[in-house]
Amino acid sequence: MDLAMIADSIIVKVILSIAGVMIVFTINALFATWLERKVAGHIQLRLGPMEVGFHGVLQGAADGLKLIAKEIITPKGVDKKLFALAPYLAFFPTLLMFVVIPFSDKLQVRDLNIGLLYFFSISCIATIGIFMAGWASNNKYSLMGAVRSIAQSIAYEIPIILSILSVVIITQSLKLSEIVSYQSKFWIVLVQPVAFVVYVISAIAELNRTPFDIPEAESELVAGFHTEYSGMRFAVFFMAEYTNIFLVSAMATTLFLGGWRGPFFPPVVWFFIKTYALVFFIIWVRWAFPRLRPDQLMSFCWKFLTPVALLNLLITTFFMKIF
Amino acid sequence: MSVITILDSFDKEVLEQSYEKNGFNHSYLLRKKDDIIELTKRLKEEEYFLETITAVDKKEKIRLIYIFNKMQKVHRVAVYLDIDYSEDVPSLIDFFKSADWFESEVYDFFGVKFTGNPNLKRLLTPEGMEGYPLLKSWKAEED
Amino acid sequence: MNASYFNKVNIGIKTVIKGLALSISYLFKKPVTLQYPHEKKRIAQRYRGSIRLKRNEEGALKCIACGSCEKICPAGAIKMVTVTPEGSKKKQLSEFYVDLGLCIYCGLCVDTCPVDAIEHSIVYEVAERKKDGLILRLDNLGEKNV
Amino acid sequence: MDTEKHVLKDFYVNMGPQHPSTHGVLRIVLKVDGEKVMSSETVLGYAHRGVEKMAESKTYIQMMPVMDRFDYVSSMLFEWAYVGCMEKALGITPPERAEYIRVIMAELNRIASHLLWAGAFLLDLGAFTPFLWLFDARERIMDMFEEVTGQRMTNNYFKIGGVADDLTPEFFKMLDEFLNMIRKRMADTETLIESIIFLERVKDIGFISKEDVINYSLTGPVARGSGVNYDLRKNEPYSIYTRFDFEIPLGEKGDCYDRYKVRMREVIQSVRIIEQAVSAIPEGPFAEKAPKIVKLPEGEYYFAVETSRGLLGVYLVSDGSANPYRFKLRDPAFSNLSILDTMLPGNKISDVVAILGSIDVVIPEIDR
Repeated sequence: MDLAMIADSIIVKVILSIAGVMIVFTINALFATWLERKVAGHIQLRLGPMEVGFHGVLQGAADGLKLIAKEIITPKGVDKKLFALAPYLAFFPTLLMFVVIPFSDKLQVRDLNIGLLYFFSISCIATIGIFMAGWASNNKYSLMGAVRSIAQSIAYEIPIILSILSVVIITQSLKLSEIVSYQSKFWIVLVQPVAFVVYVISAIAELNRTPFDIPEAESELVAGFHTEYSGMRFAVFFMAEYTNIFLVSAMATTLFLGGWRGPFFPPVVWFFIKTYALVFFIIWVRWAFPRLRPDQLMSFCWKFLTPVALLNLLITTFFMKIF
Repeated sequence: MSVITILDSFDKEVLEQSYEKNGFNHSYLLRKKDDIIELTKRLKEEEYFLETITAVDKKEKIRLIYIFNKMQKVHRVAVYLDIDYSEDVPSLIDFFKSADWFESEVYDFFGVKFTGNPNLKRLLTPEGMEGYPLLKSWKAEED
Repeated sequence: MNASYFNKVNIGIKTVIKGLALSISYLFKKPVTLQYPHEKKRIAQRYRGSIRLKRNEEGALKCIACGSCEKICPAGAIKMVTVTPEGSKKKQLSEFYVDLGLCIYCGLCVDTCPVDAIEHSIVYEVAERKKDGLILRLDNLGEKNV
Repeated sequence: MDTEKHVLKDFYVNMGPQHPSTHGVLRIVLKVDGEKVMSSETVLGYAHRGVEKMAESKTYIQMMPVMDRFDYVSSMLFEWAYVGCMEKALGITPPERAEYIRVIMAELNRIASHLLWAGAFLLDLGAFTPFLWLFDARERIMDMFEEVTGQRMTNNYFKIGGVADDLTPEFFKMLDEFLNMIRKRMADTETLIESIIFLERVKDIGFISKEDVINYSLTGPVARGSGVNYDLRKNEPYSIYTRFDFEIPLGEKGDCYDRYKVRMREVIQSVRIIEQAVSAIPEGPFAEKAPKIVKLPEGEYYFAVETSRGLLGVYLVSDGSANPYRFKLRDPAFSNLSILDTMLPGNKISDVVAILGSIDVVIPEIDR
């Protein structure tokens, strides 16, 4: 058996894929948390973490270690099985979502025909984890956070899907590699700016981040669905959040910003530059605005985002039919 | 109608009053405790507001102090009421909602019951506490 | 759909862009914080830190053991033990305790001292691992005020 | 499982005594229907220390540091009320310079208190950044306090007949720097936070009518937010406030936004007072000679000042001894908070923090 055959065998591919995903995931978890704290710090006239590593780059690792070492507390009266399962149910979909992300022309775990559909279906599973956490915690704040989370995620799925549908209508494909290759001449954001804006806003809402962080609104619901979580279980929720930021940014890059395409640098570098620019934007928004009220959040979605996305879809369809 | 003409119609004792000296433009000791209702009504019509209600343990009796004031220009009226330790006093809650908490506080610390106040409760001290701490006869437990 | 809806959208877009622009401008401002254990703030000369007894030029304590500070301390943090040596009418200080765990750093003892024998140092790092360490005695009254 | 028991009838949420946005140990029992508040009950007393009883066994001087510990964010205003009451009883008038120093310090403290309030209020609404921007400004005030009074929060600076110590040249330098940056910082903060999200959150919720201001004895920015022109600095001028040119900002509708705006504008008015006071401050002694052992003549004394939260009255009854016979604090936040229970029903849970925040309470002051 020669080397090419080994590399081609399915087991090696699986192992390599898993390793690759884990590396990206770990580096992102470290870097995104560091970036968040640094951006927050400097916007607020602070420095952010400075102690562990150069300008605190390893702070995330130190915090992770601390959380692993902590005792896992299971409060009295919780539904023990669901309580233990919930963080992982919120976390594993994020790993599965990596499968279809095209990091470059070759670096993609599986180029599914229905890649786009797959990505957004899997992302919905995380909400179940959040609701499970809220329900199992046997805490009123957690439950309210979970209820809010469900309402929010159902509402914001619609503008997201509508905005990516406009892209799909242009590219005529759900396959992510084809969407990227369609953008060899121009980025889709140039013809679909409205869809891009709607996508980014809805994505922030799907991520439960300020100004849409009502499920964990710390000044109202203490910490929402993860009030009762501590130690590693809390860390898992936390990592899921930062992985999700990366994933929605990566998807926005693929759909709107030409994916891994770009001059001079290798494709992977371009992919990460674009993705982290979006991650930076999402972080920046968080530190600029207060939080919406749940009912305002809903009316913003149903009365503004959804109509805009629908209108955009209609116009796109119209133009595609004509030209 | 000035406050003096209002107060003229009540059975009262005039106490020392000087804004420079003790901060009250007028201080009166009412002889009949039910007069406080009528007086409050009249003062409210004159756009006074209830600044606070408090009490002092005078060893033989409790002296209640109602402080009224005007929003436009300072005109502070202190109305005093001498009562026995276990005597009830009519509540002012019909005129000023703020009397609710002020009276609860006096009840909490002095044990004065205000008839007509439905929310009279231990406001600051813990539930189930015995005795009324601001009475001079109350002694703190040694620890 | 009415005018107020579009008006709101208009205000919304404007204010959001304004807010984003302003917050990014602060990203490049100089941070105002200090990295505490490495950098330390200038402490005002009048700062009321841990208590210490003053000494005169000969190095003897200025305290005349009158007990004013003990009496006025609202928190009861000062305790004074005095002895009257034989043949002398004056009381002398034999032991002086300040419990920094009780001290509220109000400065009344310094104000009340008739001979200016007690003062607040500018030492503010008085944390200890054990409660006993917070009790200053005559022999270590100088320790926390280097 | 006993299903009867598990039928959800009334859903109660206990906000506090340990909750991130009740500003201390306040407890609000909310009966909710989904997100909507049906009724609420405020429970006080978690920080009750019995100070009024304690005062009866402390001397007048020993009560001075205790005054700092009611409202720890505007402590010097509380000192002023107490010192003013004793000065009234003893018939002492502080010298000119002391009055000016008091005004400067009190207004700085008012700014510090409002800055802290604004930051915490915005934090309740979920905005973290303006909190720290304002804290930077507040920090400079704290540094000035440290320079002059020796302590950052519990200052114990006001004394009978004046103040504890004179202002230093360093203080004026710091004050200059502060006055240069504060207007810009306030404008920046307002630009940042007055986004559509904030306006939607605070406009048209938590109305207080003018009648309710009288009815609930509301004072301070809460009353002024409803358009009631009541500020002791104008209506009952104590000290030298008549000499300064400043305005009393008033709201129109009496909602949370008006109360927020009133406080933000008050900061600028306080800055104006400080600027005038600094340019007019005379030379001279900073304190009158005061007795070492204070005994008030027999009688009762009442003195009120305008703190950052409203009318603060100190009521002292003296029997001629060295301890107060009765010490009573008429504190603004106590009556301001009493309106909360009538304001909450009908609003959403998220509004609870906005409304409570807009009232501005400091619990140790209410619980005493």
